[in-house]
Amino acid sequence: MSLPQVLDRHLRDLFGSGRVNSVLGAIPTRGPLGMAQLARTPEEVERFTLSPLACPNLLVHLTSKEARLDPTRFPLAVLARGCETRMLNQIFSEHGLRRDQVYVVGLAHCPGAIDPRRLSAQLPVLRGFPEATIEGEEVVIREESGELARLARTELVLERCRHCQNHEPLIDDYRFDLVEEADWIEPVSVDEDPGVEAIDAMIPIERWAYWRSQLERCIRCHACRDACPLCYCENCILERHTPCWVKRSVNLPENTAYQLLRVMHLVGRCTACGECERACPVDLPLGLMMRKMENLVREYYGHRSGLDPSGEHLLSIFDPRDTTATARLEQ
Amino acid sequence: MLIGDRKQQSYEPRIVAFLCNWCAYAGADLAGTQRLSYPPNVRVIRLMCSGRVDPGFIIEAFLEGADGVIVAGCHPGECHYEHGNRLAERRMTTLQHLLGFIGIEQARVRLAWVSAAEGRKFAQLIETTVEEVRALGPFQQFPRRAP
Amino acid sequence: MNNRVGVFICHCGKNIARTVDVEALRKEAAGLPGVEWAEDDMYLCSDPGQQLIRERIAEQNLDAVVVAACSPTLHTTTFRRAVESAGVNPFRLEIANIREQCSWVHPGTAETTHKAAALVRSGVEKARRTQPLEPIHVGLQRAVVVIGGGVAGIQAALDIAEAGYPVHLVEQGPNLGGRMAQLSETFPTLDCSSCILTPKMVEVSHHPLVTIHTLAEVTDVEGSIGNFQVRIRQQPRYVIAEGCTGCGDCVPACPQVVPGEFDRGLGARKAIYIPFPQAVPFTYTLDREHCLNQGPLIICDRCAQACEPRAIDFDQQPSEELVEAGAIVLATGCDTLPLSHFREYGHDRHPDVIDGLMFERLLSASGPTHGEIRRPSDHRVPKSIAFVQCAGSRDPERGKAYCSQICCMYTAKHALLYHHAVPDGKVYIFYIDIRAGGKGYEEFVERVRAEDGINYIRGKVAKLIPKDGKLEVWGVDTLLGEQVKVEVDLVVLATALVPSQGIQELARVARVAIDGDGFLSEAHPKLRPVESQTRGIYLAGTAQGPRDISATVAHAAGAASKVLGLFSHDELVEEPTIARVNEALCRGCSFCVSVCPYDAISLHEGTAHVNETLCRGCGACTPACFAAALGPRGFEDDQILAQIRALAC
Amino acid sequence: MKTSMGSGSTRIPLRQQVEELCEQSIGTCYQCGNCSSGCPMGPWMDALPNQLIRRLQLGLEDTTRFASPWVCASCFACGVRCPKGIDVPRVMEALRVVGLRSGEDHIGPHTIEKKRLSQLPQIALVAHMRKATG
Amino acid sequence: MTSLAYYPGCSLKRFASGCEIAGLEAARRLGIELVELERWNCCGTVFSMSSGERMHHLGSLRNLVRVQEAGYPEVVTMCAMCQNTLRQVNNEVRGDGDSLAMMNRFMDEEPAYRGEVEVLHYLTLLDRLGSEAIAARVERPLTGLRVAPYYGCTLVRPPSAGIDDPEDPNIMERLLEALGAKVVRDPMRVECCGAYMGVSKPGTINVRASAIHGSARNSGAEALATMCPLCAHNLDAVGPAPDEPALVVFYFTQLVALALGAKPEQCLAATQRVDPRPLLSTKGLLEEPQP
Repeated sequence: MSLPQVLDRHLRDLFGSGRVNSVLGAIPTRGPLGMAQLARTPEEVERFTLSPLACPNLLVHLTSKEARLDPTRFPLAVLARGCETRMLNQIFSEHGLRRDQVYVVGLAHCPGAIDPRRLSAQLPVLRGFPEATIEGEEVVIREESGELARLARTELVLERCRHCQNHEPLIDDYRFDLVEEADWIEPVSVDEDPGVEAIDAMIPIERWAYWRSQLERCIRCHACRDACPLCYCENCILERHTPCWVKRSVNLPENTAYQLLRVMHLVGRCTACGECERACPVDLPLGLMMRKMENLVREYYGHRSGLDPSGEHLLSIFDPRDTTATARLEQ
Repeated sequence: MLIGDRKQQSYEPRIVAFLCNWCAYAGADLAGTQRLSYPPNVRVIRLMCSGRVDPGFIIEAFLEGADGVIVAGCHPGECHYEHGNRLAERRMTTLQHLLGFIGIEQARVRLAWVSAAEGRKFAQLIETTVEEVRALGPFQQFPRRAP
Repeated sequence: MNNRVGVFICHCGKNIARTVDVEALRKEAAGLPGVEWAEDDMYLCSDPGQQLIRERIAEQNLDAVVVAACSPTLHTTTFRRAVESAGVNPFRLEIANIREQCSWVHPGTAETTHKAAALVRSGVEKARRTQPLEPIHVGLQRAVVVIGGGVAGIQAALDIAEAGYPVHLVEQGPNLGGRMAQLSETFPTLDCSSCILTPKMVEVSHHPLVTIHTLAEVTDVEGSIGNFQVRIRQQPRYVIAEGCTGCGDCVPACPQVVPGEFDRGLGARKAIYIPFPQAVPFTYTLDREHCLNQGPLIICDRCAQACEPRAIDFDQQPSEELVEAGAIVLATGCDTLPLSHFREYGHDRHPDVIDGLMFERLLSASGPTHGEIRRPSDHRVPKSIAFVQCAGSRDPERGKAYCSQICCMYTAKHALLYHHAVPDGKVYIFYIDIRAGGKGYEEFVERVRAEDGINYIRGKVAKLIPKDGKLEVWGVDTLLGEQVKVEVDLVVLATALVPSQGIQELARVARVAIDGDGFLSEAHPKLRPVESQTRGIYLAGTAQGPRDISATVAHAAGAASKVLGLFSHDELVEEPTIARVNEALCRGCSFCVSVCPYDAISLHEGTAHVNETLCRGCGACTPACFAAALGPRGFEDDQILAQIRALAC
Repeated sequence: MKTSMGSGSTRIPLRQQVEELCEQSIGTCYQCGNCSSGCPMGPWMDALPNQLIRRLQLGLEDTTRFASPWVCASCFACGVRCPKGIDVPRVMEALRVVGLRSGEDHIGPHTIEKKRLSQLPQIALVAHMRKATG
Repeated sequence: MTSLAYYPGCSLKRFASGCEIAGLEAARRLGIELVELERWNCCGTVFSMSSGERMHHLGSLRNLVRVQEAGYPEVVTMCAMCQNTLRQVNNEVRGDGDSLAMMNRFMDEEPAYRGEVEVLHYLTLLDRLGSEAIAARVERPLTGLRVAPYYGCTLVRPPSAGIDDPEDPNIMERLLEALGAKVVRDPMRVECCGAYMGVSKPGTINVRASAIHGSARNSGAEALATMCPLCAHNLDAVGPAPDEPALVVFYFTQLVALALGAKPEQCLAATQRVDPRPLLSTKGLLEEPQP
């Protein structure tokens, strides 16, 4: 289950040449999902896997508090798929990290990443870490005893993969094809987003009823904030006393304020990777808000975060042609 | 206590308005010197520029009991600080859509351009906003204190 | 937090008291947390009112003050002085506007008093959280750069130098003088233009505090009011200024004959030349563009041979100089609409269709015809002239929409001077409306109108047809209602005034605004005509819009007085409500850098730094920063959130 | 010739009717006379173009009495040269249309002798009939 | 041999036939075949300008529909008035979808006009070929012939339908230089010839003609060149007062055909009052072109 030979030797050379101090990748676990792992020595490299089942949240380990407290891990190599390189671009454009601190191993021809929850929902009987491959529009799960299941790709992959526009890495220092060039077929990218469209179709009272039922369940554990590679403020204002934007109590008003402020701080930066929703212990549909805002800024301002490593922040600039609320109101 | 409990009387919407010092605030003053009249539901906070308005202020206003919020600045191209109003436009538009997505009627947050010479327009802005918010009823979504 | 706040409520006579229950408001304010004292008074802005505040501050040991009265735009400074004289920092004063935005616009109901109470509460909450702020003192370079060596630049330079401050006068051309030097006589007094300009030019060239840079351009302006860094690029003159005695021996030696720009192409000059006899500095200039020696290769040195003091140096190189200045005066003057613009008058086909400035050169004693009016085609004295007013002015469709103000006057002058030179000459002036609003102007025009042989015909000229050596003018007399066709020897177009060449580039470099027609935009058309919208940069003369010489001199003197006002302080005192960065919280994400309209924020080793002289305190950077690491003093987040809480309930 | 300013006729005022027909704002003309000075048919006009526009500005109803619009060759010289951008030929056309709509034709095929009819090219006849008949 | 749709217009078939014959011949020699539309009708000159007179534009619109039916992207016309009317109608319907829709509905039996046809004047077509290409094909250069181009009004005004600058056009000057003629730039070349006023007020045309001929003669011209049948009629057939000398009035196409080597009979139709032959013979332009 270890890395292909070519990639394995390349990563070891990176250590050997002193180009990097550590390599960030995914390793299999006992269950049908992967876990982020920071390899500090060449030997640990062989524990990595490229299985579509093992696609944990890697990039948070670049900007998290631990990363800031452990500068020795840089320069760091990361095995990054297309969507992850888009997030890297956004981090570079915000000077969260310098480009020279990260050696990007671009994983090209990415067929998608399997959502462990969706997989275990469809195959409750699954045990251990099976061998899983994505061939075209199908996911094939195999065990020693042979093929266990063949399921539809769009049913199993992460939400971000269903809408993915970046099957190829945007930036890379080294490129490795996950699927051979010969049998690479561009996966189908789905435009409709039933979750968001359902809410858009509602009238305000229904919408609030839906979100009220969700936000009441929030326990303010900050998992969503801590899982987001873009939330790396020293002293987050959602926790600050003076001035106090959000009070400590866990109730609907404060929870709503908390989520609204968090989303407003991510508008124009978030790449809708969905890690906040994945990390939420009470399964709040946070991804809906993120994808709604990503669609909005694209539709209104033609902005897609993470495409230009030196891009300006959406809310720091303006364009005279902005079609906005005021323009419509004034008509 | 002087502050009557609003709910007993007929519902009078509470509107918080962030006015930019050079244009909207001066427009409001002009409405005063012209002795126009408009409903007293609006409470004004003076800022140097509409670009200073943080989306968090709007959320705080709703939390603290406001039923509607107005952000008024200079007309595009006339901002005293060149483009503060253009920045406010993007911030307020994105906030309006986020609030709308979770069920806050977009008419509760209103962005408008009022120049220092438009006293009458300011008075009309207040009247229409108060009427629209009155039609929407009190803000019940997530006030800190029950309305 | 300041917990000894004093609230002072003003009746403003009846203006507030009529609809706001001041007594109830006072009781309400007295009960607010943090409020130590609450009082009301008939007229707080009066001296007794101020005295009352001073006494209460001392008596009750107050640490912050809220004045509930009229709009802050009226008396903020007066109340700040009163508070300061009683020992409280002036920025611990907050004004609640309960007149323009409350008592005047609402009926006398309880709800109006509730609103007033809320506004007072909001004022108190903010006052409790104000920090003592000291105005920011910024060093001030007491030197000025005046760009443009015409009469406007000279006047501004002289006024400022007379007050004892160094001036750098930067002129694009080889010599000072600008448009005025090209004129013959001036209206309405018919003073000879060079007779009144030359003394000023000499005075400015000898003034110890004025450094003159000719053949020089400003290529870059950095910094802000009080501390500009101006880069001046000096083009080579190829004549050593100190050496040249102005003897002119080099001119006959030079083989290259070139059309003279100063004479608007009517006269010729040599490659080495001086534009006019009274030029200041009186140094010759070698125009390498037309000189036989192109580039480093020297094939003809006749002028050098003829130059006895050996003052000609073909190898001079352009040089640059960085000048520190506290203020800049833009006096770049104006130009006229090019004649090629008038296709229906066929200028490019007929040399005898000229513009007003060319006619001035014909009238000028130092001009190509030494003051004799001779037409360019065959140098004969014209027996009849047609003057066409509003050529390109008041013509939104094909020219400029505005009126150039001076053409009615200089055309009348031209007609009079021509009448003196050629008494039996016939003059036709085609006009729409004569505009002679200055002092003695209307009288001057009436005097010209009365001369025999000068005919004022009200109607615009449609076309000029060259016809056997003359020009047939297709006009109309709208007063008679008849078409008029006149054959004349010479046609003078009173062309529209337009901004001078290169103003666009200079405005971009100096970051000043220009209006739709290319003139420099003033801060306020009525109240601040000599200031640009950029602090520290002032406007003088026709660069800001068409005006005659007397208005230009007054305008330039106005600009100079603004500069002197600025320099009268030993340092700049800036409003302290500018942004301040909390380095600990700053993530170095540079979102604030791109948002600032004044480029006042820059990144130093990964943290934001605010340039205190550039920041104007607009606060646009604060919402852009998620870490809430910076904000304008006086409008901090905690103050505004407290105000929201006070108002929203 | 007594001229009455905007007499109380029931028809919509002439100026408004002309402005609707030619979609030009008569008020912007500041009577500079540029249209009249360059008009090739000026010598045969009983009122120059700028005078007609002046009469329309004053709302004089008898402006349609003038023959100038019928001498206008719609050669567009005035339209191109007007500093205020008024399409003067369209104003003249509007005056003609007002005249035509009140039933008076300004040329009739019967009024031209047979011999000349044969000499005139169709382009002249068609153009003139189109302009001068309702 | 490129082929383009050609709309002749009424006058070129009878009164100004000289212009058409020479124009078609010259085009052929320049490798352009002008294919006359099978069905065409009057262009409805002069374009009626007042609002609400849409029905007067139907004539032109039908012609544009014919061109659209024939599948040509462009239509060439030689007559200045046809070009002006067709282009003004084309501009108007393109700019105003509602009026196009209304007129399409009104012409219910005709296919709807989509607004894609370009109206091209013969001179613009030659100008597009470029002076070098034309000069290369000249067999009988018009050396020594002093010609004053005369544009009139509808070729250059209003600007939205003009083929060159309304005050200072140069298109005919460029072409004449390519043909080797001596160009005379006369300031009266854009002043009106009196147009259709000759029908109701004949006297006006003589006055206008004498002004135009006088000015051209004054500028040293021997002949005028125009592309408008009405100007040709007014300047040649009517001409200045009988006692005044009158210049020869060519159709521009006649000069082009002559220079490209066509036989004189082909391009000099008999309708010209002032016979051009004496002038041409003095310039040696009637002989066969030397190879």
